[in-house]
Amino acid sequence: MSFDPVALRRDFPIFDRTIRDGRRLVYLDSGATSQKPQAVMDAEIDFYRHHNAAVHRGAHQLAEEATDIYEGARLTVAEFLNAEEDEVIFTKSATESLNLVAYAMGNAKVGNRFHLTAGDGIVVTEMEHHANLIPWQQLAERTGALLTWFEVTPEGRLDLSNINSVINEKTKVVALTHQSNVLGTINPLEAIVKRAHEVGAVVVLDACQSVPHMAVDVKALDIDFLAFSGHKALGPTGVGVFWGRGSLLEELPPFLTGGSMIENVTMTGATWAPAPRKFEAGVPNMAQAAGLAAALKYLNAVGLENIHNHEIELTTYLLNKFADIENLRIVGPNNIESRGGSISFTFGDIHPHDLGQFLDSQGIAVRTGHHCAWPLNRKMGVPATTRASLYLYNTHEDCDALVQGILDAEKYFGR
Amino acid sequence: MSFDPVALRRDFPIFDRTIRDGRRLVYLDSGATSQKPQAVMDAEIDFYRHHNAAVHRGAHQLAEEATDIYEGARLTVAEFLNAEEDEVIFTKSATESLNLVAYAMGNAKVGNRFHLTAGDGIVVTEMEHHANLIPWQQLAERTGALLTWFEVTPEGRLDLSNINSVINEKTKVVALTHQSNVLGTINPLEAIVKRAHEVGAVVVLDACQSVPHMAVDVKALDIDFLAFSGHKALGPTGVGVFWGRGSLLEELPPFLTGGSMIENVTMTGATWAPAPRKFEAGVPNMAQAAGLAAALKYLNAVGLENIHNHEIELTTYLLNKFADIENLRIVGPNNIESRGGSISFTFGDIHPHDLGQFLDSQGIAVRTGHHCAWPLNRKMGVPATTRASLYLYNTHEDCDALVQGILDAEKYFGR
Amino acid sequence: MQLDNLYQEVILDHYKNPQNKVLASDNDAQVHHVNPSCGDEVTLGVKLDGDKIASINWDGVGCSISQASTSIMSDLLIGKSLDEATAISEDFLHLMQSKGSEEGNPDVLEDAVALAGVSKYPARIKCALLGWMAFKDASVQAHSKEEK
Amino acid sequence: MQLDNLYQEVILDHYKNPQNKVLASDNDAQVHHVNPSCGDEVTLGVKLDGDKIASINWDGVGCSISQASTSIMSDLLIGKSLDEATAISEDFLHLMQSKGSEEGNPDVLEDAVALAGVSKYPARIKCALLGWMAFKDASVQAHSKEEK
Ligand SMILES: Cc1ncc(COP(=O)(O)O)c(C=O)c1O
Ligand SMILES: Cc1ncc(COP(=O)(O)O)c(C=O)c1O
Repeated sequence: MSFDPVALRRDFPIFDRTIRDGRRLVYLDSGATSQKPQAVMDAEIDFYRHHNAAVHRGAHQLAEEATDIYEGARLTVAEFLNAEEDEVIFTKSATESLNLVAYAMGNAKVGNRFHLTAGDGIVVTEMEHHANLIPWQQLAERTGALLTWFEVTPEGRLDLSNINSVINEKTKVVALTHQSNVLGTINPLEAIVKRAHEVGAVVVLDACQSVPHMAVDVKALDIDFLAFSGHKALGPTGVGVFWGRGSLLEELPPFLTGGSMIENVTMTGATWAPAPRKFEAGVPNMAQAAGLAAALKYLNAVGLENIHNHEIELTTYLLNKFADIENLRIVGPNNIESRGGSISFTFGDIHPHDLGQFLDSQGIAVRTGHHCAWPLNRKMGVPATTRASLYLYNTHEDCDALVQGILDAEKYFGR
Repeated sequence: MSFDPVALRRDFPIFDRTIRDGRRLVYLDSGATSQKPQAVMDAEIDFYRHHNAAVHRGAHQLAEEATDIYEGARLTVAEFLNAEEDEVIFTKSATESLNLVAYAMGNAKVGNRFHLTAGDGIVVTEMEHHANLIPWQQLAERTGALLTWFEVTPEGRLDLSNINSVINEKTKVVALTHQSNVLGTINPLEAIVKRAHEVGAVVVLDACQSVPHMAVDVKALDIDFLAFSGHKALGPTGVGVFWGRGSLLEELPPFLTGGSMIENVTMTGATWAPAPRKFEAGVPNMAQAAGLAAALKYLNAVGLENIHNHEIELTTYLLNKFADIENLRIVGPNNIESRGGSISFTFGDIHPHDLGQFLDSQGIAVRTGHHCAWPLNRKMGVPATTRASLYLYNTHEDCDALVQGILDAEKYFGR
Repeated sequence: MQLDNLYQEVILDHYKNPQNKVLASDNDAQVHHVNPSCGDEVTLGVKLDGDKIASINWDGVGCSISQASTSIMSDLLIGKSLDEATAISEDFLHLMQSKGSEEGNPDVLEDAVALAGVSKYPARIKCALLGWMAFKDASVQAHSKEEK
Repeated sequence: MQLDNLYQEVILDHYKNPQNKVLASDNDAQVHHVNPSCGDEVTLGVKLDGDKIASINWDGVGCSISQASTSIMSDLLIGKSLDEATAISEDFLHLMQSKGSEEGNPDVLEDAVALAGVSKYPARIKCALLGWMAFKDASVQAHSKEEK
């Protein structure tokens, strides 16, 4: 199958609509959330129309069918990540997944390998999304552990020069993003994972911006925990994934407690079911899990390598065009080496909000602001940026529209 | 409008399907999850097809529309509960809502009114769902607070005879269910709320089984926090509501941390946005919030009083029929006084699993087991029960099918 | 009726007259297992005679499937060697996972083939396995105790 | 073009030549406000002369709307009484919430009516209000200090 984004767009009903006075929708905000193919909506609706019942809880036919669909979705996610079925936990979002692991560690008692005390270390990076920063700040505060971080270079790369002192014998957790949602930088995991495991620390990967865009194999990466959001991967809102190495999930205490995650309950205490149940309290987001499975199947059918190559091609194209625009400063790597299709930039003294508003008037959707990575913005010396983020349905035409929009904005605000 | 469940059923596409060898679907498991009207599916799909974007985060038209829909859904929920808009927080489920308040209290520091220490008291009841029991057990364990409870009488009512000693000067939280998902009992809140407030405790209401079935007015009830699940109220899976009194939400620390819930973030710390944002980290379940709003509008259009009356009528009808079946023991109140349409029972020595399986073969969906209220089951002296739970789309025909099914099961297993 | 595949005569017989359902006091190991999704419980003891299973005895509450399956299992495995018991248990597990595509070998599983129909009812498989899992657990404990 | 409603000439003028954008050192109160969804920041000081606003001075980074709105506000409110300023601020808030249905009273709001177009862009209303909210906060602080 040759890759044809124009043909793919037909699978996404939203592209039938227009923006502001009948303009074509140029959607360059997939880093915030992706659009959804019809197949994903169909999977959610099929669940409600034909199989809706509470999973694991009924001995009737609807409950059996619902359970089959839900557990089938778990298998699809597991295969997508090259993980084991029982290692996949459905959450509501990557934010919940990351809070899950941080809170669960906070619940670990003395003797448990995840128990943290004053003196222990938690390592993050300066390019983390708030979702992979604040939960660790909070965990550090609750346990007395010390939060330290890898710095970011002016080019927008991790500075690993001091890796052996940042990750040291005290380190218990290293949490970092696979791909920066601001800079587009894809982080080199091998050295970090190796060093982390050397000192007995676990590696938590925020894969929000990688899983939708390139093949992620948890076994090959040799990481310990991973989080991503369905809605950025063509899936429904309201569903995320938390993956953990099986042996570690056994020891990790639960986070949310309630129905279906227990082994036994009395008025004074409870014991837990094995993973994944232990981490899925309550009636789960069944229709959304079904929708996410449909999304991952869609991505597989298109081919993650095709998608990745397409994004690399468009990113290269845009980076080249941007290089020719005076006063446009790319915040992040300005070459295609180890970077994905999130391009943040500033443009002269037109504030990103104003630029974004002008682009919107042309039908072009970008994101402006600090992109939930405020410390990174400060480090890069920019209060805010404009970000264009690409996905499988974007075309050269979209890129050209953006470039033209930027040039027109200059005229508009220069008047 | 006269209330006609047969006409209403046409709004629920699942009733077009059949069960096991072409039998009519008799769905008596709404206590676990309700079926969905077409309007709810349409609202979710409309969001994805026409308005999908990350709320609060973009200055483009789709983001504006998505924000309008999402905030509009919040307003719908607020009006439904007679609450203020900023008091409504979207979660993934009641389970998350209840964990939210328990964990958030656990996060309260010295000086905060929610800060708990050894000696403080948390009060629950023996009829709680695991979702409103285990989070409090865990909070008690983390803080050293003492967990105590109201007992349940053999008739399945709360024993409030010792209310003034159970809720005492040490009590900080009273968490209880509005309506038992097993017994059907509707709890008398007035005395409990009055006593709780007298000693300065807050009241957390698990309204999972009441909000879908009768008008719940948080101001009239004078409670402090409330939780319910969308999926039991005709809404989508993957969405729940946490409501809190505005002044209390100001003081309650956040639970999940991450994007969109912050005021300022540095590498070493963060400050929080005001409620509801403070409690909604990450890109929210936007399509599901839209679906929930559609569900509540549907309930309003049918009329909660009509629904409540209909359920009372069917429950009375079933209780009467059940009274005539030998060896059938109702677990819970056997009269209609202060009870809803969840009827749990045992039947001779046919184990609930076997009864449920037989009923399933007749197209009748009930739930069997401990219904996530294991301590209550033990208290009532039954390892498991069969539960029929009614909703607006059930009919006398459904009740008759259940009664016939029970009688036929006796023949089947007696062979 | 389709349901008759599930509730075979043999199953109802064992349910009404469960075998070995009296806990002994001199077991080498005794375990308590529950099915948390429904509350079924079984307490099961094992006594070994060298490598041979001298006794399986149990008590419990639960549905006809869990009770009959435990009863059938105890009848079937008493007198077998631990290795034989393991092989039979694996055969039974395999049958339960067959989604109705297999009938089970009566030479190996004897009465337990009557449980083949359970494999078509995913929610009931755990019921059928409850006693078997308890046996597995108890026999491993009993064996390791003997080795010491 | 529709966008011209948002970016009126007056706004771009104030953006390019912001008024009172030099922080004074002798304010009665000074506050720092941010718009957490985009990172816009304003530091704003107020000096009172009895009941009269003697000075509003500020510094900040942000988009044309937040900068121009703060500049316009400072021009408009300096010299007014606290009560007048409150009334004008309420008028402005009302205009921002009007979803494009109102034009604003130029007798009261003067240059600030140029911001009427913002009310059609919900994501920008917070930009337009940033400076006004900072003023409200600072003036309350300054007033309560004076009362002591
Ligand atoms: C009374 C009660 N509380 C809490 C819950 C938990 O709701 P959910 O599983 O949707 O989170 C339920 C339903 O399972 C319930 O019936
Ligand atoms: C890198 C990264 N991490 C975490 C998140 C949080 O994801 P969500 O908001 O879906 O929970 C996002 C997206 O907002 C992201 O880009």
